[in-house]
Amino acid sequence: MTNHAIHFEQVSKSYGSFDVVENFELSVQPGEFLVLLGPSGCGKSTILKMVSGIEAPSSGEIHVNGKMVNYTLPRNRDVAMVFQNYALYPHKSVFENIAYPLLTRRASRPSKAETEQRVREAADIVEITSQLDKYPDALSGGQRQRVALARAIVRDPAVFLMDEPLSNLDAQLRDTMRQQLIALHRRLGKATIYVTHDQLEAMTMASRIVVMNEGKVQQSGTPEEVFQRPANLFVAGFIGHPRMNFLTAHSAGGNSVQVGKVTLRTQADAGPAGRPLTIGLRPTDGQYDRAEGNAISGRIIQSEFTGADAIQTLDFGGPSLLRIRKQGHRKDEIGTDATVTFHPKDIHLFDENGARI
Amino acid sequence: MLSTTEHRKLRLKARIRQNLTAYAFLAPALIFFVLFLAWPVVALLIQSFQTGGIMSPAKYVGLENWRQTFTDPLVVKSIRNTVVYSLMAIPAVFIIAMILALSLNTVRFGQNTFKTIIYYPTLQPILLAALMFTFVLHQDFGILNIILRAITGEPVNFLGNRNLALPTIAMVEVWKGAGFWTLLFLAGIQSLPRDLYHAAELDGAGPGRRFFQLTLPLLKPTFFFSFIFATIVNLQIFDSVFVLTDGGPVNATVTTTWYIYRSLFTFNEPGYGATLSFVLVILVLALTAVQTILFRERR
Amino acid sequence: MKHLPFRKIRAASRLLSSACLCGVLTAGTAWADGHLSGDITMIKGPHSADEAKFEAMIIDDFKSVEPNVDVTFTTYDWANMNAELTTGFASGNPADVLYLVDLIYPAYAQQGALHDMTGLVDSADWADERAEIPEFAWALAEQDGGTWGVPVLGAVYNIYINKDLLAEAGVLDTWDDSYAAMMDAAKKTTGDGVHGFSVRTRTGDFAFWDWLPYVHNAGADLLNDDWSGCGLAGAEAATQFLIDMHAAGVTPQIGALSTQEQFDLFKAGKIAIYHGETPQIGALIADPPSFEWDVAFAPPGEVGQTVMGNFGILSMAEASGNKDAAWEFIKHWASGPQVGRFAEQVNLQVVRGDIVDGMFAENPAMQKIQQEFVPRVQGIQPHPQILKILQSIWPVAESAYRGDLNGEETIAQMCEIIDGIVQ
Amino acid sequence: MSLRRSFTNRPIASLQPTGAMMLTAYVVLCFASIVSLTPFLYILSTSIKETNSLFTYPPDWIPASIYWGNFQKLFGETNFARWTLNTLFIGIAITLLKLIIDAMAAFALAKLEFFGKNLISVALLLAVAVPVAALVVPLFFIIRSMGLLNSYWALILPALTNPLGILMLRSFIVSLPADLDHSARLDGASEWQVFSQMTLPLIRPGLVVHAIFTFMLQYTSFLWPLVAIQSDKKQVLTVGISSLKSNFVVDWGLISAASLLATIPITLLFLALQKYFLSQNMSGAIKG
Repeated sequence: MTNHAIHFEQVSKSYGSFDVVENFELSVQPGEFLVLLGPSGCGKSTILKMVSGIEAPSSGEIHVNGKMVNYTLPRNRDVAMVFQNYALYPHKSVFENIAYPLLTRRASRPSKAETEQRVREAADIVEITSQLDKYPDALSGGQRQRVALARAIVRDPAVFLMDEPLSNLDAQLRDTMRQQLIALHRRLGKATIYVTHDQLEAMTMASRIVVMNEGKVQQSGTPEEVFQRPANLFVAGFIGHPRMNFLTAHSAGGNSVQVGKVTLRTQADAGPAGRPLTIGLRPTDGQYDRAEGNAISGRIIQSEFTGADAIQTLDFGGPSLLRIRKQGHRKDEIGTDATVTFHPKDIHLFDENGARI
Repeated sequence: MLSTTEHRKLRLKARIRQNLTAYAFLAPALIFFVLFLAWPVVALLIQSFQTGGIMSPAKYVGLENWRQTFTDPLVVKSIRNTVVYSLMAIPAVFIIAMILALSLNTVRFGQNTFKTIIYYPTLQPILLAALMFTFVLHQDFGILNIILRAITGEPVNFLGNRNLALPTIAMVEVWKGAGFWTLLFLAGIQSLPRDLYHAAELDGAGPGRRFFQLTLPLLKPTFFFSFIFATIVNLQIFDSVFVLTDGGPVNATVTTTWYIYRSLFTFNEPGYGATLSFVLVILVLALTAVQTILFRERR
Repeated sequence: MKHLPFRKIRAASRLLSSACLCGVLTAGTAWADGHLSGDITMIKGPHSADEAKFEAMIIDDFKSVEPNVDVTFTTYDWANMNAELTTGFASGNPADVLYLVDLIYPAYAQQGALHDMTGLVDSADWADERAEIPEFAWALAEQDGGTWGVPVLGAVYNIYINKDLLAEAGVLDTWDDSYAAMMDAAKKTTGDGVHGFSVRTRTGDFAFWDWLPYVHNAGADLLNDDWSGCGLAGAEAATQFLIDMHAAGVTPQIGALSTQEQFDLFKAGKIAIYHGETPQIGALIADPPSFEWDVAFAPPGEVGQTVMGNFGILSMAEASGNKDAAWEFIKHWASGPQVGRFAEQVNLQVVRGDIVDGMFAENPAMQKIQQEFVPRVQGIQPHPQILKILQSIWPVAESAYRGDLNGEETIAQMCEIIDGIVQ
Repeated sequence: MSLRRSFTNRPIASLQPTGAMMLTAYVVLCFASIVSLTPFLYILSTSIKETNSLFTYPPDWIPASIYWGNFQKLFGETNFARWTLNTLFIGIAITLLKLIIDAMAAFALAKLEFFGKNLISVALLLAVAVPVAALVVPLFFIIRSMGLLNSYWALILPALTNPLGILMLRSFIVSLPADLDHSARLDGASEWQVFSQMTLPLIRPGLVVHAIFTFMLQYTSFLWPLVAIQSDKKQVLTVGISSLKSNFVVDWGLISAASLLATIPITLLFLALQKYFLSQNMSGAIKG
């Protein structure tokens, strides 16, 4: 336990009878970049707040660097947090903002020169040195985010907490910042919990993703694991774009399932024949021009152009429509018939309770 | 993991620390609050069962003061006058302040100058306001009567007429108070979201409709605060009555606070004054509560 | 008020102080040997805007007798005198010497706030001085078997007449023969912006002072002889007369003008018969109006012809920590030269008999008031609740003046209120 | 997130007023200005006249020459200068003390969790409705038992109580983004630092409103100083000026001069702070 940067032990948080977080168990290793991913209201921000001390857990223990911090004041927890809205101090200059964490403790207050040096270092890292004399409201969104990062960096904390730090930025800036954050993490090597609802951020940045829903951990694993082997319907639906197709089906015995009139071969064992199942098919896994595999034929009833690809909607007479990504786009395909094939390993099976088979 | 008991102990410690911090911040305000507000209210209640107490020792008289309160016609009259006064002064000052706020909001140049001039009377102690109105209301030299005489030929007896004295007091208070409410309403208007107005204008809503369908409903929180605050302040009307009419003529301007003052200091009856004070506290609390409920329901 | 006749007073003062000195030498009493010390405070309502200046003169003179006593002078606001005095007493640290009018001192005496000065004023070494103050004045300061102060000043509520207006109407010599004659004179002088008659009507202006002489002239008073109930019976006709005056349209708009505003109107020559008070004489002398004026009092009633006046006494707080010095200062203040000079400065009446003759030599109106009016004065009944009585009944009169009630109804309603208070 | 911007004067809400609307508005405002200022012209005119009476017939609106005697008398023979200093001293003392006391309490109510929070909030709300005039007598006894009558403390201490200020500041503090103080706490700030370094600077407009309001309330108060202060040297302006009226002959010139001068300090204060004052909305005080 002492090796973990952050360790959660049966942590729960409830407001009255409403459970926001239930029995949360997790260990974050030093240097790890852990992403908490989930829709809003899933409890991921609450977890950050409990680590930082803004909220107290209802039960369970939180350890930072091997020390139980449940009852420690936020100022003594040695964690730095970057907020979604940056939480810059509007009445202080950029320099004063970054310097603030160094000056709050009289006992450990560095000298003026040292303060200056450390602020400049932190500002250098996030490339904001030229803005030190400005006030926050004179900065752009991206610059503000950098200031917030610098303020977190400057005090050299054991743990970084980031609460949707990029969600207020426009798409382009978000791309840049994402890369810079990865670089920054690599450089500092500090354990980080990063909270987001954006799967792209999670997939690109995380060394480990913890997917949460309704206060519970749905799956924990590397980006590849959660994408390729989603543990349940929620994770499968939440991760991947376009969203996975879910079709009601039943087992046809052994490694085959029956969806409407179509029978598909699967890698996993579907169980005894007749067992009700849900199968998941990623739109990106469908192949148009291959003869082999599980073929599904139907009529193209819609085609949405997205740039390089098109998302086509296929009516194959099954329980629901099927959306498939297709490279290239031709308007006149609407109304024509098409056949799509799926490799058996790309057919995800979920049991009645939504758990992966 | 620590045991539940240990957790409970630690949690209690954290709670105590949290409460100590909060109460350290609250302490100065609480001390003054208890000493100079809560305790005096309790003392009022005690005094209402006593007589004497200022120069001679207090004596317990049971319900005598309360009995007297409910049989004293002047008490009824003072409450009536106070309420009637508020019913005149509050709507008048609100309507005037709203017109002024809308006007200030319309003009482009000189806004600050007008604001300052309109606010100026609010800064004056009512004693000085009353002194000025001695001039303004004078039957021969007062500007009001100079104008009225030019129109009707007869000066108006503002403070001597039983039916006009209370409205005249209200007029002085409106003169003094309009600036305050104007600025309050103006601040309210200016903090309304601009987009809504653009949208309304695109929808073809004229200034009148924009005012009644957007401005007024959006200012509801401001009005709520204003009504409560105005009620509390106006039900305590004292200074202008004291200076301008001293309750006359024929008790037409006797207000509750004026009567409290008279009982305490002119008649040396602190017990009776305390009883009346308590009646006033209850009256103000009741009216404020009614207003709060009405506003909450409509919201 | 520019040229006050100080010369005579100074002469008298010199005479008197040498007399005092004789007294000291012969009697060897303790009160003037200059051995007193400490601080005392005096509080008084201002009779002039220059009050502080006039008091400083009195205190300076006292300093030469008692160099070790420091006197601080403060004022109370007449309109708030009860609030200020009450809280002063309640604070436990009131002024040592208080100038109190007969309207309010009885309430303080009754509550034990004032020192019973019977022993002091009866002391043998002050007997001569005591004798200069007439018995009627002492009676006003006595209550419940105690003496609550030394009577020093009186304020007479007299009438001012505009002789030009009355002469023009041909009633200058007859207007005060009777109530009917006054009514006639008022009617004849009214017109063209001129009002024949005015009395105060507002409670805040102490309007009852102008009503009470008519009550007294009818042989009535607020309380009956043993103060056990209302004594206003008999004042119905007199009250009806004042109601009629207002109904006759000879007065300014009722309640429109304060004391000062009515006086302004009189000074402008727009009131013929005006009920006022003597300190206004100063303003008439300093800034003479364009007409001949004189002082007067109300015509005779059924029983007599009185003048209203109220009196101020110098009292001592029971809580005073320096009663010796306070008593010394009261004696100084009440002495002929001091009180005489002050009365001249502010146009008030003195109650001492010995200085009356020499006073107001260059102020014939005041002289007339001092010599002819003061003997006719019938003051207030110093009942502890007298102020409450007056302020409680006055709205009834206000209502009557506006034509709501006749004289009988007015007196009946007033009596009901008075009985409710004193019984 | 731009707190700074939201505190400055926003553009006017109603759109491009027509010429007729503009004209009406100017007419209304000019009329209101005349109504506001006319009474002051009376005391201005009276204060520079040598007169014992309020009115001379015929009226003399603008005197031929300015008479300074009233002002000379005011400073030479009355304690006017002293009253002014007292009023300013007491007003400033109350304002500063009340500002810090109320801000601290408002901070606790807005940002901290503690036992009895709801009870205290409700008590404060109720207390707003208690008429202060009704409490004069009990207050008098309390101040007397503390031995503070006739001292500046008698005026200062009870004035620190009015709970409206706490409620108003609380609404300002509540409207501050919570993440600011979370961030400050994580940055190592103690609660006092959060209060003094984060909250106070950010509610400056609210503090200015509160300061003017408190000062004004003190400046115009009459009944309590009348009761609590006996010594003329310790008296405040309102009561002092009122004491210039003797019941017999009123020196209108003197009183007008005093009244005129008495309006100056508060006007200066208002002008200095009006930038903040005029743009603020106090309506948050109770809705919070």
